[in-house]
Amino acid sequence: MLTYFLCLILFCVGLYAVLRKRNIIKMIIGIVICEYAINLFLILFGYRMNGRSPLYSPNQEITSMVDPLPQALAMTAIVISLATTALLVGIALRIYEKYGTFDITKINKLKG
Amino acid sequence: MNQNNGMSLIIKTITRLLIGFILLYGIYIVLHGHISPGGGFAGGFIIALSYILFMLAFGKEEILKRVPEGMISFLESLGALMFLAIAVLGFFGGYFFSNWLPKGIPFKLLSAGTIPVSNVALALLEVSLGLFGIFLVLVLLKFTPPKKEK
Amino acid sequence: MQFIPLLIILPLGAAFFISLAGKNKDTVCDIFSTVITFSLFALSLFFIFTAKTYPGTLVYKVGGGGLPGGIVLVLDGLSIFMLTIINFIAFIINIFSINYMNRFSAKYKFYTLFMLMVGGMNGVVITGDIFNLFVFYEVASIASYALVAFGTEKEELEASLKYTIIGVVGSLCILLAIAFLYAYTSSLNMADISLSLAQNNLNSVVIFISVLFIAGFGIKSAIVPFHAWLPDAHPAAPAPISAMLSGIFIKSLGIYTLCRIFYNVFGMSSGLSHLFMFLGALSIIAGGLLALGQSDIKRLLGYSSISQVGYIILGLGIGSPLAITGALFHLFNHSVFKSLLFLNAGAIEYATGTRNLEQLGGLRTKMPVTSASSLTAAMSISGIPPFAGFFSKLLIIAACIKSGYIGYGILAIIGAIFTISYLLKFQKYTFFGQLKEMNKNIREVPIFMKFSMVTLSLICIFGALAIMPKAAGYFLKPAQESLTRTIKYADLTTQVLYEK
Amino acid sequence: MIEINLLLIFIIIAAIAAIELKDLLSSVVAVGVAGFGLVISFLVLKAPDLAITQLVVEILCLIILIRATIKVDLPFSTSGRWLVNTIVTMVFLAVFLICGYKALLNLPSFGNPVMKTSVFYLDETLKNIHATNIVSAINLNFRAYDTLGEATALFAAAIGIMTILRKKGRLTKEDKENESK
Repeated sequence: MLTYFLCLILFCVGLYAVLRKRNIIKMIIGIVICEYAINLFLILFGYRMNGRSPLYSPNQEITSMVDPLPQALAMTAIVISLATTALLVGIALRIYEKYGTFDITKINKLKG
Repeated sequence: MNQNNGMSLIIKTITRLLIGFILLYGIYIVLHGHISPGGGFAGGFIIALSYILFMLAFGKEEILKRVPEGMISFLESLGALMFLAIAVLGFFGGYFFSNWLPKGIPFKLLSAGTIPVSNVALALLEVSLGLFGIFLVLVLLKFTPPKKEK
Repeated sequence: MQFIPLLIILPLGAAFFISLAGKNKDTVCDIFSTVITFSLFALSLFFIFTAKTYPGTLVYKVGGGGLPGGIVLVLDGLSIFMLTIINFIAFIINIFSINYMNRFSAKYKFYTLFMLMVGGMNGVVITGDIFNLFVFYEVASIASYALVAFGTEKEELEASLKYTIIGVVGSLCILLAIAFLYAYTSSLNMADISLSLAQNNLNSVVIFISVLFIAGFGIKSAIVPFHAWLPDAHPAAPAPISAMLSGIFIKSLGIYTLCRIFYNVFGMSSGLSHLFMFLGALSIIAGGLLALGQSDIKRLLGYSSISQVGYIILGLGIGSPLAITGALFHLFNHSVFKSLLFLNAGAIEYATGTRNLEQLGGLRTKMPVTSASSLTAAMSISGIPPFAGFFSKLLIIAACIKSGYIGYGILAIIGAIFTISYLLKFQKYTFFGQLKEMNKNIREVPIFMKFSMVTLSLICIFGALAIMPKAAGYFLKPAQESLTRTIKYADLTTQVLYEK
Repeated sequence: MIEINLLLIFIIIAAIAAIELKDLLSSVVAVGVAGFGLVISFLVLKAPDLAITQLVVEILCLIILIRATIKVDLPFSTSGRWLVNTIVTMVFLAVFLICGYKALLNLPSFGNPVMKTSVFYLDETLKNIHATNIVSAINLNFRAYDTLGEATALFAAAIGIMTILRKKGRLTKEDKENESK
């Protein structure tokens, strides 16, 4: 239970950065940390005590393996998060080029 | 090659020696995705990272000469189209995405039906995305940001 | 049955193909994407009739795997209803963009992203697997993040950044909820999850997951506390994309998913339905009030979208069959007339180069087609009797009163008054009054733009026929039934799956 | 499983450092530290596929982020209502944590997953698919449709970045004339 709770704290650390920081790169870092926490959650939910990794090897009895499905889901989630992060960095750099800053309090063409 | 671009001679020499091994390792990971840990995603990125090493050692001009932008987006579309084609060919097995190739013997390289082929398609996509990351970095940093007051 | 995967294969294949071979061949891209969107529309019409002759739910097993391990595609009444709307509006908008997108560079990239967005939305609507829903949700979202910044000007980039960050936080909420759901039920198929949730009592896990889902999908459907991205993202995007976002994007990714999860998977509880009604009423009033103060056409329409989505959420919250019919009918109407209004705004911008209400006026004589179609849409949205919008609002308000929520009914009526006033403002400042000096020599927009606007306004006029009992039997009734029979969804799906 | 708790604490410290450090380059490096901590925890939790993928993705992410921030120095602005906003955020996060904790209490305890669906994969993979890496088999055979969506998401991101990077978004009159010539 402690393990799950620590993972939830990690998620909150990332969420804090997204909600509170006023710098685009810091917000992206917050999002990345949130994604770490979620991937770790998936793997923790699938872990079986004293389990084996989900790989067969020749000439060996199959004993208790950890849950392979969350690992597959986390793989998908990692790649999708990479895609969103890359897109965000692209937008952020383009904004830096136009405005000369990463500070979102100074980027205020739009109101409301 | 221009000696003035990129890093020092030692790094360039080592890079030239290493890059082949990194590429080979990436290809190994891709092709053995259904037998050992790894697969198309990881292997594709490893191949792309070898190019990043190349860029860091030799500078931007060299890599832009070898891998132009058009080729990257061509590879990207080709990888995606190939994966979709594998999926559509599954109709031969009766269903979208069915695994219709012969399954082979377990623990051999040519086994598990369409999985190795899909791995290759995914690897193409990943390689191009990795290269694309380089492109992102290169093109954007050519812009000079406007001067700040402070 | 065998044709269900085509709904995904066609748009994705088109996207990959256009990006591979479409560079500098704008005309080929135009024709190709129009053909694709039209065949998607024809395919969804085909499914309407197939589902009628085929009792129950259409189920397709991807890869032939079946339930425990594989992914299944499920087409029930609601999915087919959403599919038809999505593909019809996408087809019309595609025709509109043939002329409109000539103002921008790299048209083939626009078509690629457009096709990816359509594919993503189709994927969300037809899937029966919750993680697969998330994946296609991300595909559509990523395409829309990029499309909002298509013009690459300062405002557009800023709007896109704001939208992307809020959207990614929403996606994180959804992914976390899916992880918890998997840990709790050890399944990803929605029908299966629904069955195993029905065996357990309501406890803190289910509440936590529900809150995460409401936050995540609420961000996409722009219900009031989560609406901050919409008034920026809609004006910044090119007009066809604004129409797309407002007309179908927020509905298929926001409202459809909310319906599916809370009606078919979790099952509505009374607390949830009160929350929905409260949020809906809040959106109606807040969106309407904020829309009154705007001077940018697209911003006004954006706030109006928030307000109209409030009606749909209110209707869904009440939960009686009458209210759900009203809400779904309003969803259909709203996607037609709001896309039409955004296309009108695009046409005005195309002709005059501005969207500011204070610089417009008297365009009625110069742009007769735009003016007439916009008047039709405005009358329909504000609920003038013979138009479709009247019936849907009437159904929702009547359902409010019938179920005993008089207060919400009054709020909905006040919202309708707001709607009339801001649309009157839009009509008066744009098409009536004195023609400004700078707009003396504008011309009506090109033929394809006219065609799509006229088609949509015809739907506005004759849309009311969809509620006639005979037509509703094909279109609205199956959708409404798939929501009201809560547990039926799971039963039907699993029944079909285990039969073969 | 004391080691996984220790690793998590290490990751949390790195994450806090990453969001609180004043220098952007240092904070990107701190994210890298957290990411490598994550790779090791994946290895400890018996997920080698994921560890490899995360490692490689991490490196690519770091390179992009470092190159993005290397020349940038930033003044950090603290607006007037800094204290109020921070307190509000903290209270929100505290409520979130408490609710999350209550929810976690009802989940199956750590180390004992339900594995209703996964038994199917464990049985089928070697028997019918003849693959030995189960995660690969799930990704590319049983749930290959997901992987199609994931590949499409990557493709969309790449096309999206290329779209955003265009030098000129709108065509002016002169551009159109040049084109028609």
